[in-house]
Amino acid sequence: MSEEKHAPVPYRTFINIWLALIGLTVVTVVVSRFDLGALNIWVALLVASVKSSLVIFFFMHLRQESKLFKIGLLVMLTILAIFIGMTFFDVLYR
Amino acid sequence: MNALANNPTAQAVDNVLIYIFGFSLILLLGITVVTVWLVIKYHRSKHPEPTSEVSHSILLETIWTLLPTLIVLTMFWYGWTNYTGLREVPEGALEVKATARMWSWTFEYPDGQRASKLYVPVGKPIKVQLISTDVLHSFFAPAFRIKRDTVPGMETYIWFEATEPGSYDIFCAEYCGVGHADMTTSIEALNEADFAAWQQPKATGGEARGLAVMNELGCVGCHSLDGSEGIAPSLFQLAGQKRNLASGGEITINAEYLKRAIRDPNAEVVAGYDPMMPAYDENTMNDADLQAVVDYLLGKVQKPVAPKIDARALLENNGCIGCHSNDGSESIAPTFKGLGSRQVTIIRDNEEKTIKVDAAYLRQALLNPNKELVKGFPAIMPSADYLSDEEIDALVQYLLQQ
Amino acid sequence: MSQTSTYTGFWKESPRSGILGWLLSTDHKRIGIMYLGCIVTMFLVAVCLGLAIRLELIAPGPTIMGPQTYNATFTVHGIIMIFLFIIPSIPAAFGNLIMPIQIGARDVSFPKLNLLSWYFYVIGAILALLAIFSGGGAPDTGWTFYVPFSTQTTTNVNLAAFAAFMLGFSSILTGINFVTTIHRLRAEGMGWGRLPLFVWTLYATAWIQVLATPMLGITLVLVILERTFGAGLFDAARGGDPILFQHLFWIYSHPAVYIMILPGMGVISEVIPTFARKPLFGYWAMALSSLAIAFAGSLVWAHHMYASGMSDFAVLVFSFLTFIVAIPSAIKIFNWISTLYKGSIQLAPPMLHSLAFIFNFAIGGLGGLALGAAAADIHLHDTTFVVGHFHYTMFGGTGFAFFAALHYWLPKFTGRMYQHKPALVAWALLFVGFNITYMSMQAVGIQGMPRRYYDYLPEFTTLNQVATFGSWILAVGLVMMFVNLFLGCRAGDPVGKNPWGAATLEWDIPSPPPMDNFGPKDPVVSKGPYDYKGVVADEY
Amino acid sequence: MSIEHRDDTGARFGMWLFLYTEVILFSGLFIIYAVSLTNYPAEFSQASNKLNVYFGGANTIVLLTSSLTIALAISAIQMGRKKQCLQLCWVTIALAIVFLINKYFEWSAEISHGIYPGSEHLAEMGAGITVFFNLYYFTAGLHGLHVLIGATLIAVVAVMTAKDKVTSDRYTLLENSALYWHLVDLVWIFLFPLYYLIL
Repeated sequence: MSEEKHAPVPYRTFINIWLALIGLTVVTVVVSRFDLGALNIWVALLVASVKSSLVIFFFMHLRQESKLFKIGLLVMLTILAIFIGMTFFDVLYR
Repeated sequence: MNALANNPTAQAVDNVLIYIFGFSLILLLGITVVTVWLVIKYHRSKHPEPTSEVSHSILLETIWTLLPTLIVLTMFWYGWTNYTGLREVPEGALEVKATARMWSWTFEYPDGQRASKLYVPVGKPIKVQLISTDVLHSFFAPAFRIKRDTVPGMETYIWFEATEPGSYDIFCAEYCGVGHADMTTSIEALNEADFAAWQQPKATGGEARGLAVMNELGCVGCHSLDGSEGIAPSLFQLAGQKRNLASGGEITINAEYLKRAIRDPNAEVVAGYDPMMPAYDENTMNDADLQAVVDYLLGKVQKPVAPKIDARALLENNGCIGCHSNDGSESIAPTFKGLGSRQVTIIRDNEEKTIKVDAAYLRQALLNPNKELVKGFPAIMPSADYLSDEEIDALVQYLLQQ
Repeated sequence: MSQTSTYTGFWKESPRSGILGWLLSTDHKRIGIMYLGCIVTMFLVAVCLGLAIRLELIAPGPTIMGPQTYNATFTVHGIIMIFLFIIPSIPAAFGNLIMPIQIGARDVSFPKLNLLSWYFYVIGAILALLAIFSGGGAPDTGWTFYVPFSTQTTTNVNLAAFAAFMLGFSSILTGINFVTTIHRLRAEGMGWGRLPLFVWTLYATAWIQVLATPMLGITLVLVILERTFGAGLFDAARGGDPILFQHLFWIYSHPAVYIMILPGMGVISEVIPTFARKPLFGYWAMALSSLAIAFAGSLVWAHHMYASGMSDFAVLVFSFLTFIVAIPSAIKIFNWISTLYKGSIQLAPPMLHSLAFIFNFAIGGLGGLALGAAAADIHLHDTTFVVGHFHYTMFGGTGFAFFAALHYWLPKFTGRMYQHKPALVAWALLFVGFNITYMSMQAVGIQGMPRRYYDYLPEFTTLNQVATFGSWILAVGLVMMFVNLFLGCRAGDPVGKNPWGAATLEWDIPSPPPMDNFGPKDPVVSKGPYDYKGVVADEY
Repeated sequence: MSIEHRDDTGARFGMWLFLYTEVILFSGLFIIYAVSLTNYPAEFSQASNKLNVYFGGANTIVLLTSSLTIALAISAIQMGRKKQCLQLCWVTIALAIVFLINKYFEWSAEISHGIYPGSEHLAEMGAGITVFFNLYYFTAGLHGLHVLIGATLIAVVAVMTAKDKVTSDRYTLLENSALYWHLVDLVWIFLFPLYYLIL
């Protein structure tokens, strides 16, 4: 049983990430003002996914955690995708 | 579960059931026999120490992974292909709209005719469009192995074809509250000629209209017409009666109350009953029908007709009493005594069936007496079809009160 | 009447004495015992309701209760059995008692959270019982809470749904605790390849508890909101979709049946090798098939909905996946049976319950094939066949596994052995009564009797009577079993460390275990869980 | 060895597991959202237009910033800067309060327009729009509840830090509350475009 101690993340890194997040927020608002049809929602989700990855890997220190944490997250996301995706086998073909 | 030979939907389902149950039985027997044999053979009394330390076998495990996989995949495929047969309605099907509500069914035909039983011609595919006005119900006809939920706000369908005449049960299979088990009716499969006759518009007087509406909308599923109390108050002799309300207070039953009780039933509920009756709005029961129902319930239509015909005299004059006694003794025919509250076992389509004696059954017993005989009695009664409609009605009313 | 010693292990050693020593204890064994007490109590309550249902159905028409009471009875029977008995039965009670010891730990990762989870369970239980007697009367929706009926009925659905929500929370906390414990607290030498199968199945179960249960939580909250604010998220008239409720409900509730059955399979995988004195056949196949079942279990929820009005394409996909899930279960059955081959089989009570499990679960599983096939399910769906089927898996499966666990591990935790002869008779009664009851239910379902029917057509009478008759045998068996176990715990002969000659860690420590499980020295594991060489059973 | 021994990694892992359950909890609402969007695309964009992007945008910035400050607070405690850590915690809580006040004004405005679950005005606008707003209220409401819980957690941990119960050597509690707070942020990252930006 190993104890993993994180080295402190420098303030600089966090502030850079924060700037990126603000930038992406502006991007998603601006993009939403153009009518891309059904594409709008996918662009919005894509930007949101990038933002959340930044939060998860940096703010939440996932980058520094062991494999177990990453696999766990992957399992959760897979299950989530299954729950949402497979509901559409019904909804789309009804 | 009636055995229906060569019925398209029943066959499709039965074949899959037999296939899967067959395999299952073989597997279960295999598992059980092997286990019992191993337990006996290697019981500690005979076999004090284990003689093998084999902990796994790739070959064996692969075999018993792949083999079941193949078997179940055939089951899947067979089940799926036969399922598609249940979903694809043949060309030229007769379309009937079924409306489910708590706790009755109404079937509406393309010509606007409505009925509480599903009358269908034999040999013609029927597509039933399913609609619900309140909660989930499910149209389940075991004889045809078909089932589909009715979903509020959505239209679903099933299809079937009756290959021989007869009466087949329809159940509600999706739990829908206190009357769930009472939400039964039947598919009445008629010969083409009978069906054509049934489709003829029937002349209906005021009373019959009120009663017909109540039958169509399934009111009598919960409200009895003979005074027996069920999950809802009986509708027997309502006029002028006083009732306590659940909310306190007392009302006298009159036309206004009855109309309110149909349009907005849960506003003034009779004490002792749950507020669960669905409301019948203008779309389900128009004002004319509402009036007919109320008139019928208050006896306004019935009264001028009833005294004209002396039913008891009719029975005596037509020789009925010769075979049917008035005093409970039974010889060659069932007695009239207590008829209105009796359960009888009848032979319907070569099957025994217990029903409660009601107006519909009595009417048939008078007009077509040997069709559905009470069990244990010979088929010897002549038809009373020479009597007028009014006379038959009077007889039925009279007999129900015995 | 112990003559040999006055040793009482964790029953008496506690920083706090008296009742608070239990209610505030964070010790996994004490919490396990408290769970066990509550669970058995709830089980008996629900059994009584079940007997009442069967008695009502002894004849067509009203017999002992009115239709509204009947509907409430089967609803409460379902809610108690599922949320208060089966889901926590093996994981919360025996998982807490056994799992930490089996992996060589002194407690779970979050002992306080463990106690909190027990309190959530108790609060949930109290709310569920309160729901019966308060508000608009006992809930009458069936345990499935299907909309729109559940949003319209005037009965006490809100409280019942909230109770289920609390119980879900309790289940989640247990799941988080177990996943973390199994990852972090294994003793030295306890590699993944040496985990007893019971731990493997608990691990798989815990993941389902963590990842599926919240879906039930949000669904039930939405039902409550719908009833209080008229939200209309499932109301077709306001743009909602009633079928979507069923998706959300079964997204949890289908995986939940694996929460119920997997730990049971784990128990069987412990008992069978012990009483055959032979390593479990195909260890890795068994371990991995548990994970496979857990994962695949989350792919098949909509097979409860073939007749619901769902799209035909979804029927195709979910039917296919359902048959895939059948395979890991089949592997397990074959492996258990092969473990018997050339073993040295002792038919002690735990073993008999395990063999009954295999038989019952095989019937349940094979019945599941008929329900998974699209065409066959159309006829069988929502009939008493389904009721029979899930009782075969949940009662015949998990229930019998629970009985096996009671007979297997209670001597460890009480230090006393029950009488074997009455245990065998009770087992026989249970097995026979069970099969009579539920086989008749399956048969009458094939004939077309819908489930949740208060009244039925006369042609269904005979089989219903047989089923009711079977339920009486079952009841006698249950009474006999529990009385025998109770007397055994109170005054049975004292047992040593290892009455069965089993090889997992819990049998290496005294019965009952001491408060700190392993004494001052941490255990070091040097052999597999089913390595019986040199293991000798104590006389008792 | 005490029965409750220390396992910081285990504690963090447990917290992650708990966060998974939170994600799944919200995903129930997102499934309904996805299905309803498929059924009523036009109505959803119509309804989305009624929401104020400025309110939503401002709240996004507020939450992202609060996520930054709580992340910085961990770095601070790791480097032993207790005072700075405390300041960052209080800023985070202040931002949480700003978020809630903002939400309060936003909701008040909408409710005064007759848009709230079960309102008649909403029912008149048709099924698709009703579903949108019901979902909006429930999702944002559930999220708001999480903001409240998260802020409380951070406040408790801040007090413990002040009392030196959370130190540069033992700060798992702060880490776990921070993880919870980031989850609140994560949910909003998806909630914002899905409700405010659908056109």
